[in-house]
Amino acid sequence: MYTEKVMDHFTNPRNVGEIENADGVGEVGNAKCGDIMRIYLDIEGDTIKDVKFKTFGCGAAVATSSMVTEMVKGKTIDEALVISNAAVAEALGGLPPAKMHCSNLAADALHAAIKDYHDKQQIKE
Amino acid sequence: MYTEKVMDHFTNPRNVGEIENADGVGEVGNAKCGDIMRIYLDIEGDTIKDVKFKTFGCGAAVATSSMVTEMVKGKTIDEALVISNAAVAEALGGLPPAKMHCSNLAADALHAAIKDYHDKQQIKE
Amino acid sequence: MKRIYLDHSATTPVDPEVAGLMMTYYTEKYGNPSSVHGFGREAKQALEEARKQVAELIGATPQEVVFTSGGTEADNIAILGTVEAKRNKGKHIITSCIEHHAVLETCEYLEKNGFDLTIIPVDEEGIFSVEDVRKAIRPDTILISMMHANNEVGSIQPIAEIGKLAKEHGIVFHVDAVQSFGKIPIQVNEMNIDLLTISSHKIYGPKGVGALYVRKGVRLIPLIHGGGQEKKRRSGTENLPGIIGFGKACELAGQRMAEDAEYLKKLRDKLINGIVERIDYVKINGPLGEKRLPNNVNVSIQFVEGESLLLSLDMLGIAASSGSACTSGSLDPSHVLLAMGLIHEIAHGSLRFSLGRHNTEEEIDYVLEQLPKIVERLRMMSPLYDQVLREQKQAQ
Amino acid sequence: MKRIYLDHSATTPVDPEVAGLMMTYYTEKYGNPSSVHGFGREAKQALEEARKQVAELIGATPQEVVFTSGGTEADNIAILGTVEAKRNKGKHIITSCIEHHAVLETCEYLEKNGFDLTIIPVDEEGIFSVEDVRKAIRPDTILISMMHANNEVGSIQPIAEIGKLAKEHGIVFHVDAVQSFGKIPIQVNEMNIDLLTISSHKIYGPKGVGALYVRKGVRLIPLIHGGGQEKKRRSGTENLPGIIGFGKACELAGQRMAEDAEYLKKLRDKLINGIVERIDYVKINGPLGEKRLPNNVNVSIQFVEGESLLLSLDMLGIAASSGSACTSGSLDPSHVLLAMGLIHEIAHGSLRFSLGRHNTEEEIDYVLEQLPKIVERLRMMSPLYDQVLREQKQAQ
Ligand SMILES: Cc1ncc(COP(=O)(O)O)c(C=O)c1O
Ligand SMILES: Cc1ncc(COP(=O)(O)O)c(C=O)c1O
Repeated sequence: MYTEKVMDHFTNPRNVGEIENADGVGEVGNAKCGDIMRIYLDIEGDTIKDVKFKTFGCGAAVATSSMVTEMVKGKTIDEALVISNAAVAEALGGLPPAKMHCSNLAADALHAAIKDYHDKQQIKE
Repeated sequence: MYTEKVMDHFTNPRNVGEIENADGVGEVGNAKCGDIMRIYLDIEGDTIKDVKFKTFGCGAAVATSSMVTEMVKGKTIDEALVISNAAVAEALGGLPPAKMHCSNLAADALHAAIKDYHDKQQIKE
Repeated sequence: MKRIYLDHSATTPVDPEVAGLMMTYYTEKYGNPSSVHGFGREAKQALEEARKQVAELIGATPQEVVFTSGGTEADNIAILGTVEAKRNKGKHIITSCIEHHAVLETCEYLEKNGFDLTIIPVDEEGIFSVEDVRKAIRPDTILISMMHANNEVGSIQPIAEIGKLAKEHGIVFHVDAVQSFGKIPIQVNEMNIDLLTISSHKIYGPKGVGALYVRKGVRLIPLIHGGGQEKKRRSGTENLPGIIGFGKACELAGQRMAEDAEYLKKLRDKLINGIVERIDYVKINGPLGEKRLPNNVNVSIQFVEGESLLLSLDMLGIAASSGSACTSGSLDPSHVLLAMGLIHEIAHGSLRFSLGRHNTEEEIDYVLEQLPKIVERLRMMSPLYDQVLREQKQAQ
Repeated sequence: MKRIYLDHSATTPVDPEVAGLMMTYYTEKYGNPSSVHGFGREAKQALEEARKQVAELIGATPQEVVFTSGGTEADNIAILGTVEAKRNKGKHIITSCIEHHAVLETCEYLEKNGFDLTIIPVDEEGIFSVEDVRKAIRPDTILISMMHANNEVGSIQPIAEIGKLAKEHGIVFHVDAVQSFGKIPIQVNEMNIDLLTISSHKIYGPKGVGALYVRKGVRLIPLIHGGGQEKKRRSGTENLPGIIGFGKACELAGQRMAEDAEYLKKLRDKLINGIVERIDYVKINGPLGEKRLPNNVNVSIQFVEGESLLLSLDMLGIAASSGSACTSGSLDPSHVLLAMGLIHEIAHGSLRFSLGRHNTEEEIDYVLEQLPKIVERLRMMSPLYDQVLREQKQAQ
C-alpha cells in the first residue's frame, strides 16, 4: 500500500514536537475527518530555521507531515511557499490513490503556518 | 443416481428381444421424448408364458422394461393388470425424481400389450 | 518476525484438515456434480454430504441450504430475491443501522429504486430493540433483514424475539449470521428465521463459499440465472472443493464450538481488561459478557487515529483492524460506531481485535506489552493530546 | 478400473502446480485483501498479480478484469448490468440460439420483464451469420450477447466481425468465451469486445472462479452489492486462493495453448475418424477443421439414446456427456442440436467427448474399441433399429 519512504517517515518521523513561542503556527484538517496537522515555524530573516509538527491521522498524514518539515528546513519562505501537497507526495514516492485527497494536507499546514507568521509580522509592524 | 438394482437391470437386461407372432404387442412413448418401449407377450390361457421387450431410452427406461418383464413372467393377466409404473419403480429400489415421470412407462407398455391381446381375441371371437 | 493474527472476523486461515480434503477434490475427484458419469456422481454425492453438514449446524434440512459464493452474495439473494418475489405485496423493508455493507448497500440500492426503508437504530452497546422493530412494522412490510451478531463490536442481537414478531406478522425474516455462525448456537426453527446468511471463510473454511438457508416454502426470485443448479435457486457450476471445505468446516465448528467459545472468552476478557488497565482514555465498544461474541474486542483509543495504530501494530507483526475511515477508503469512520453514538474523532481511533482458535495467551501478553508503547508514541505526536499533557503538567 | 476422463468441457482437473499454489493461500497467506496489515497486503498483491495474468491472456489491462464466482455469474453481470445501465437507451437485446443457459435464461428472464429479444439462428454446423445479426440491429438495441465457441459442438463463431458491427452501431458487445478461453486466441481489442466472460474451471483452474472483462468506459450496474470490492463492480470478500489459482492457470494456458491445441486436434480427429469408420448411422455434429474447438467431438448415434450410451461408457470407466434430455432433467434434448436442425430422436442419441491435455492416444484407442460394442448392444435392444435389421436381412 504505502511506499517504503512513507513507512520510513511514519516509523521515524522527523521533527515531531512543538516550538514554544513559534513565529508561525498552522493547523489544517479536523478531527472529524480523522486528520489534523499542526506545523510550527521558527523563522529568522527569510529563512525557516526550525520546524516541528504534531499530527493526528493515518500513516499518510504522519508521513507527509514529517516529509514537509524535512523539505522546508533551512529554506526561505518563498521556497517554502511553492511546495505543494503533490510535491510532498512525490517526495515520498507517491501515495495510494485513496490517500491523495484526504491525508495529503501537509503543505497546506505549512502554508497556514507561513500565513500565521505573516499575520503576526503585520501586527508587529 | 441410480440404485444398484437399476444398474443391474440396465447392464444385464432380462428378456430382451422379440416374440414372433406375439399374442400381444404394446408400445408406448415416442422417439421425440427419447423413450420408446415395446413389449411382446406370449399368452396361454390366462397366463403370460413368455415376455420380451425392446426399448429405446435412458437407463431408467431400459431397467423398468427389464423389471416389468421379470415381474409378469408366469403371472396371470389379471395379476399383470394391477402392476403399476410405481410398483415397477419400487421393485427397482426407486428411481431418481427426474425419472419417475418421463422414463417410467414400462407398466403402461405392458398394459398396452395386454390390451392388444384382448383386441386380437375379440377379433378372433 | 513472529506474526500474530488477530483479525479473524475479516477472515480465517483454512483448517489443515479442511484444506487437505479440498485438495483431493481439486486434483482427483474433480467431476462436475451435474455430470452423469462416475466423476460426476462422486461429486454430486460429496455435494449433498456437505449440504447435510451445513444444515446440521443450524437445525435445517439439507434441502433448505443453497450454496453461494459467499456471505455477500447470500445477503443479496435473500434481499433482492425476496422483494422481487413479493413486489406485489408491498415495498417496505426494515433493517438496522449496524448491518454489514452487503445488507445496507443492497437495501439502499432498493430504496433508490422505489422501495421504502426503515433503518432501526441501536443503543450505545450496539444492540437494537425489539420494540423499535415492532413499531416499524407496516401493513406493506415485506422483509425484515437484521444481523445476528455485529462484525465490528460483537454485539449479539435479540434475533429470536424479532423472529417471533416477523412470524406473527407474516413478514419474511432474513438474518445475516456471518459473524455468529459457528461461534454461538443458531437454530433457524426456534428463532423463526426464514433466510439465514452464512459464510465459510469466517469459520476456518475456504473463501468464496457461503450459503443461504431458505425455509421450505419461502419463495425467492434467483439473482443468477443459468443451468439451474441448487434447485434453480443459484445457477453456475458448483464450487465443489469450496463447498466440501465449507461442509467440513461446519462439522468441525459444531464439534469445537463450546470449547472454542470458552477459550476465546478467556482470551478476549484478558485483552479487554489488560487494555483498560494499561491505557488511559480508552473506551470498550460493544457489550461486555454474554451479549458479546466470544472472540471480539473493540476499543476506541482517544487522541490517536486507527490506521496509525494498525500500521504500528503491523510493524510488530500484529494484525488487527480498525473502524477508521482511512482503512476503508471512505470518508467517514465506522457506521456502526457512529450509530452507537461515538463522535467522529473517537470512532477514528478504534481498533478491533478478533481472536481465533489458534491464538495463545502469550500472544495476548505481547499485544498488551506493545500496545501501550504504540499509543504513547502516537499520542506524543498528536495535537489532540496537548490538552491532556497540559492538564497533567498542571496537576503535578 | 482405469478411468478415462473425456468431459473437459464440463470441468477440468486442477493443474497440480495451480493446486499447490492455492494451498499456500488457504493455510498460510490467508489474509483478506481489504485488510491494512501484512497478511492483507500480501493478499492484495497476489490478487493484483493474478489480475495481470488473466488480463494478459486476452490482451486487456488488469483494471478491466473483474473477478466473479464463475462464468455463469459473469454472464449475468454482463447482461443484467448492461441493461440496467442502459435502461433509458432502449430495450432490445440480440443473442443467439446456441448460447449457454447462463446467457439464454438471463435473456429470457429479461424478456419476461419487458425487454425485446432477438434470437439469431445457426446453420447446420452450429454457426451464426454476421448478416443475420446486422439485420437484427434496431435503433433501440442496447446489447449483443453471443458466444465465441459453443460448448456442445465446438463451433467457433465470427466474433470479430460481429464486434465490428456492434462497434459501428455503438452497441455493447458481450461475448461468452468460457469454452474458447485458453484454447484458442482471444484479443478483446482486435475483436472489439466490450464484455468477455471467462471461467477458471474449464482451463485446469479451480471451480468457483471466473472473470468478466469490462472494457474501460463501459458502465455496468453491479449485480451484487456490498463492501465495494473489485472497484465496486462485484462486492464480497475475494476468493483469493481461487483467484490466484485462476491466474496461474491462465499463465499456464498461455504457455501451452499452441502445443495443447495441436495435440488435441490430433486426438480429436483420430476419435472423429475412428467413430465414423467403425459405426454405421452416425453423424458428426458441428464443423470440421479449423472452425471447431481443438478438443471437441460431438456425434449423434442413431437408434440409441444418449444416457444409455453414457452409462454404458461409464461402466467401462469412460466419462463423456450427452445432449440427451435425460441427462439434463429437462424434457427436450440439447437446444443446440435442435437449433442445428437435428430431429429429436437423433439429438437424443448424441455424445460429446471433450478432450484434455492429459488424454492419450491409448485412451482414444480404448474408446474406439469399446464404443462400437456398446452401440451394437443398445441397438439390438432398440425398437427403432428393427427397421434397419429387417432391411439388412432383406439385402442378404
Ligand atoms: C456481518 C457480515 N455480513 C456479511 C459479510 C460478507 O461475507 P463475505 O465476506 O463472505 O462476502 C461479512 C464479512 O465480511 C460480515 O461480517
Ligand atoms: C459457454 C458456457 N458459458 C457459461 C458457462 C458457465 O460457466 P460456469 O460453469 O463457470 O458457471 C459454461 C460452462 O458450463 C459454458 O460452457
